[in-house]
Amino acid sequence: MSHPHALPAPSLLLAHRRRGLALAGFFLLLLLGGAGVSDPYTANLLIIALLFAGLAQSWNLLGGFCGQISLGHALYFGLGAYLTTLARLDHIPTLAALPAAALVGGAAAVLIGLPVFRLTGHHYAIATLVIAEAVYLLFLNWDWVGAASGLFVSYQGESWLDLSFRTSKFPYLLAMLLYAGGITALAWALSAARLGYDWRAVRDDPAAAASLGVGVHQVKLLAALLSGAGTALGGGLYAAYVNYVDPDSVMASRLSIEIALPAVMGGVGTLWGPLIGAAVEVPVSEFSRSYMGGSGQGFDLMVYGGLIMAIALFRPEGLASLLAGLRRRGRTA
Amino acid sequence: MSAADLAQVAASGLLIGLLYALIAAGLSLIFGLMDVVNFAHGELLMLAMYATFLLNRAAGLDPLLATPLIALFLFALGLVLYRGLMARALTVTVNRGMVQIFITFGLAIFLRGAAQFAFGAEFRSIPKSWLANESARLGPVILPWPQLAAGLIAFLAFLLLFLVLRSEFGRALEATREDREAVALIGIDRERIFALGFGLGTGAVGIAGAALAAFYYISPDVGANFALIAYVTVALGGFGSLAGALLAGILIGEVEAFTAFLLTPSLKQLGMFALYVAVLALRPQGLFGARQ
Amino acid sequence: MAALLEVEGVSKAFGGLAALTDVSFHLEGGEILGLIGPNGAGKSTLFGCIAGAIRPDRGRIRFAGRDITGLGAERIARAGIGRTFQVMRSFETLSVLENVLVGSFRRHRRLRPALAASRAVLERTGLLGRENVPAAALTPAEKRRLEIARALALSPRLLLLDETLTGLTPREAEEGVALLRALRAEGLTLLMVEHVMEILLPLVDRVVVLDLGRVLTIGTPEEIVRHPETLRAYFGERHARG
Amino acid sequence: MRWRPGGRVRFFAALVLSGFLLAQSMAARAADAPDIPIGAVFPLTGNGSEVGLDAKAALETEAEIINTPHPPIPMLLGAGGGLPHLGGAKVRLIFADSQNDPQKARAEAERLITQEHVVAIIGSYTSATAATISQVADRYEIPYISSDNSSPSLSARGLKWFFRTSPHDVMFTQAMFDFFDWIGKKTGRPPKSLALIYEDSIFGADSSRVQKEMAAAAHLPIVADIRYRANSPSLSAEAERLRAAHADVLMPSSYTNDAILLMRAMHELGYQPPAIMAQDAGFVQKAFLDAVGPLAEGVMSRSAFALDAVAARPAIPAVNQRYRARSGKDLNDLTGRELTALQVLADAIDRAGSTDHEKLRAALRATDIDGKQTIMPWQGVRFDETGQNVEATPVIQQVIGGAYVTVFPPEVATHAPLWHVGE
Repeated sequence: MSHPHALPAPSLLLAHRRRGLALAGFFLLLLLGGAGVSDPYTANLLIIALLFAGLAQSWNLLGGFCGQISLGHALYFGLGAYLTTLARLDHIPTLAALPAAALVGGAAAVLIGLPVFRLTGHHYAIATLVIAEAVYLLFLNWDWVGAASGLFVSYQGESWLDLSFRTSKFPYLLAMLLYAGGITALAWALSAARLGYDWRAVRDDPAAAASLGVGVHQVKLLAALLSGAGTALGGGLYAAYVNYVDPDSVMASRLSIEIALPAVMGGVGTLWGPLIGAAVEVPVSEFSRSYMGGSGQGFDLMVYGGLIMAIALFRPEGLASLLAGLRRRGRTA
Repeated sequence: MSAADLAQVAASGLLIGLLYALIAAGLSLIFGLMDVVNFAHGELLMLAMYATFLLNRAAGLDPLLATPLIALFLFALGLVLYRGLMARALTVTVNRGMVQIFITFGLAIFLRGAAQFAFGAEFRSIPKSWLANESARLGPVILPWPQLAAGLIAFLAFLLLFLVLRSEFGRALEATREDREAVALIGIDRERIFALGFGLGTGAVGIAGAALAAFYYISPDVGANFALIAYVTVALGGFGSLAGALLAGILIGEVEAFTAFLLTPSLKQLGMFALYVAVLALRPQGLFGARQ
Repeated sequence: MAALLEVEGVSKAFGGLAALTDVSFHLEGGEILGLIGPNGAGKSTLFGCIAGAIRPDRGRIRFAGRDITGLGAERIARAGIGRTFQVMRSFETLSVLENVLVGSFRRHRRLRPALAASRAVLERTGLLGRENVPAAALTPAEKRRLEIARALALSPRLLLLDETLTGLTPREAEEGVALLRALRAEGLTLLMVEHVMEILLPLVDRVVVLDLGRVLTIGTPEEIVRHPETLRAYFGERHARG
Repeated sequence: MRWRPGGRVRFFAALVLSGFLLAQSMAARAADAPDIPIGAVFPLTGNGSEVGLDAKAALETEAEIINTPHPPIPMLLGAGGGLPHLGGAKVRLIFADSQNDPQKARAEAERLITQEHVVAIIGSYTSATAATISQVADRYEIPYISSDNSSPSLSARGLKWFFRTSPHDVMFTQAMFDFFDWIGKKTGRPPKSLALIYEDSIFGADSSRVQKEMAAAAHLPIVADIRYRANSPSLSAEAERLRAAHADVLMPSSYTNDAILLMRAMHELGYQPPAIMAQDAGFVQKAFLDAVGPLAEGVMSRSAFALDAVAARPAIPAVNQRYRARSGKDLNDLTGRELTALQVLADAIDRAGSTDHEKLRAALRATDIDGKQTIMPWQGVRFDETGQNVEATPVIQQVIGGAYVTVFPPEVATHAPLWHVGE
């Protein structure tokens, strides 16, 4: 947690608990608001925003708290999406497939982490980019998973076990709310626990962390495990919602960027960052496509790229730090 | 599967490999100097190709002749980008890792949007370049002139880069690379060296862009195809090593060509990735890189 | 009882340059041992070998009877050896309290006890008032004390101090010496690298003098001051004849 | 990295501009007779937007022909002035941008159905987006008219509300092999070997699978089966492999950029396959013909549309002239199909005499239009129980003198084909 300014010393524990209450309140508000939403388009907007909030928070565990900027998280998203879809095609209920998907995502992240965590900074980022692209290529040519044609799950009636509903949106909204809330709760709990501090110590200075007995390599692998599992879980929920997966929509490198961006824009290594980032970015990009489609050819990309540069240049702490500025007394995680 | 076929594949692999090497050279130079990977490198290549296309359409200038002009244009653009973006990114302390990666990522997205906004999304190509549709023969092996010229230009560019690095400016570049803080003591203006070094890197990409535009299609996304290969080439050759970039580029060109020829072409990039993972495990600093 | 720290025949070369050659010495429990020598004598390399950051080419290092040669910084720290760095390395985005917390979490798994332990250490090192200030905002002197505090949070048995009293005002140095004496009184063993002789010599029980990677001599402060080679190696020709 | 801008990476900061556009679209709604909203989901930004914007122009041209008074055009609903059985009601097209992303296509389809209350949706160019749109349409019981998706699997999923006016890969490939059979008997030089080269996408996978099945049935050996990496920097090695195989007919399935690269790579190796039979897509685009110029001479491609079949389809000149006015290009295989899809849908709405979805579905199932009533060279439009138009018989076209002309089947052909196999 970055602390922009000294405080009249409410204890660290108290500040932590207060932050937890604020987050819980935020998600409760979303639940009440969500329940009232009837129009499918707005519901879809909320569902996608919550999905990417959860994904960005999962990425944040590894990229924000532990400081290992990964550019290949689409790999874990894709694994989760494919595993859940394959399970449903074998009539295994979604709710059973989701934990398995998370496990596979976490295991893959650790497996990749073993050789790759010897690298740091840009070397690490490039390694994640290249490995994710290699696995994307494999799936594109692997006939058992439908190769480029992808996998389609046809609709077999309403079922909570399968998270399959004809047109109602609320169950998905609930699922995404639990997902984003769950990952955020995990991040909140860890931010005041040993692991959370070990991560931030490794992020700030690995050598100093080692000199204090922090197992730098193990701590990174743990971050990868949780981050990979969380991202894969998101992939599984996406598959249950969209019922169609193909390498381009669930594993392309464009997705790795979309998973990381809300955290980068909102504030890397903060609890509110990914939530604020997703809350700003997803609705505006969906809105710009739905109501502006086709006229601004490339214009929206220019604005988008420009905004990222602006955040990186002038406000690296992210949008969350602006919020902290507003709430003078509070300090954001 | 005659010897002539294999020789032909080896030749085309070499020519495209030289281009990969030149594209990677710019990236490696910049990284070696400033420890920063330019994730907009592919988009700079795309800009160079569009510039060549416009020069050809407006002034009928053949890509070959346009190469020096494009190199200068990209060199100047490099200086501007350094002053405007990179200088600031190098001094930031908060979230430094994130900033130094995403600042060039934002630039990449911006440049792509600008290209789409200005030129539209359709594919363009330079129809009547002086060398188009001509081929030289070397025994059974046919060497299409546009690629041959591109390969030769890439090789010349490398010689030029080696010469520059031997020059007085090159030694200052090397000193700055060795110890960024100490150089200020012996009167080297670090900022000027960084700006010129960054410009040199983008200039190299300008040469590659002009050479490529002669035979390859141009679209806002063309940069992405080459960016990934450039990252792998640099990592393989060793960050900051020109000789490494040259060797690794050629190696990847050959591996790709032979994988495509012998195995299923759609997996040809897997050969490159396998090479990358092998180096990662055995020698993380790459073939010629200094220990991290 | 056996010495707390036994260094035997430790040698280390970096690409042909012999940084350390056959260095041996012992450190008794509760003792303060000084380590001096001109620049490039190999002090930092020796420090790195003991703290686990550098793996010696030859030789053995035993701590409390257990062989810790090349065990790695993390396991050596957990074994009970805390260290500070010559170039200060604090966790910039964390507060002073949180910096220390990283250390005290080794001994206390849960947050509440770890917080209590951290505050106790901050009080010992006079940093309690600056608890919530981010480490980046500390003065250099405060940063040095934070390094000590962080290492203490490990409740180590041996503390390696790398020029922690250099560059301080006389008053700050005095406070530093008082703190070290208090720590030693509680049974903590200290190995100090220092340049400032006026501060070091009155504080240490014995001194190891290094030169060009070899142990020149080991002895009490009084002995080494009269030792000719030490004076020449350390203070240059003029003093040797004096 | 294969980084396509078509992703959800979209962001629009100047809300002022969007406010202005919203107001502008509101104003367009003031019409008298209650017009009929029809949704159209195509990639309007990002990769594939070139095709999406062409499709938009084609659909707008057909809407203009149906809605506005003009001298009659000799085709169904060619009289203009709105739908006759619905008091001259006009069709109103509402476009949505899928960005070629299945999840976004799905969200846009749902928005069109629930917010714009469209009576049907036309789409969508890529099969991946068609898969999710048709699924949503089926759940809301709204017809999805596949105007140009050629993947056979789409009509094999038992969806009640899925209709496809255009042929799918099996019918397209059947036309190719019918042509091989016909030209073999006519010239006495039938093709004896084939080479397949296709990109690693759904389009490539579907097209090559059907080609392999039909080649086996026709006992034609495949001497080269090359799946290549889309958008790759070089296809020289692949071209070299084709040269080494020297098959009678090369059958490529590629989009525009790879089509250009492949033709140039083969030419640079001094290799000219005796015949090229393309699966349309990149090979029929204007950008391809401009880029490769003379190299394209003699290239054949299957097509669902024949611009030059004016004798058999008198409506073509007038319709093409209106489309040219709007887009600056001639109608091609994709835009011809998209335009006709709206014609067929509008006719069904007219016959249903209402926008009730069950009545509309019944009217669509009862559709039986003679080919002459459209601009397409097909026998006609009649949907089977899976919603596939079984009378959508494609033609074979060939580049002769720099432009595509129809060479097969004989009844619509305007030129004799150039056939160098076995010379």
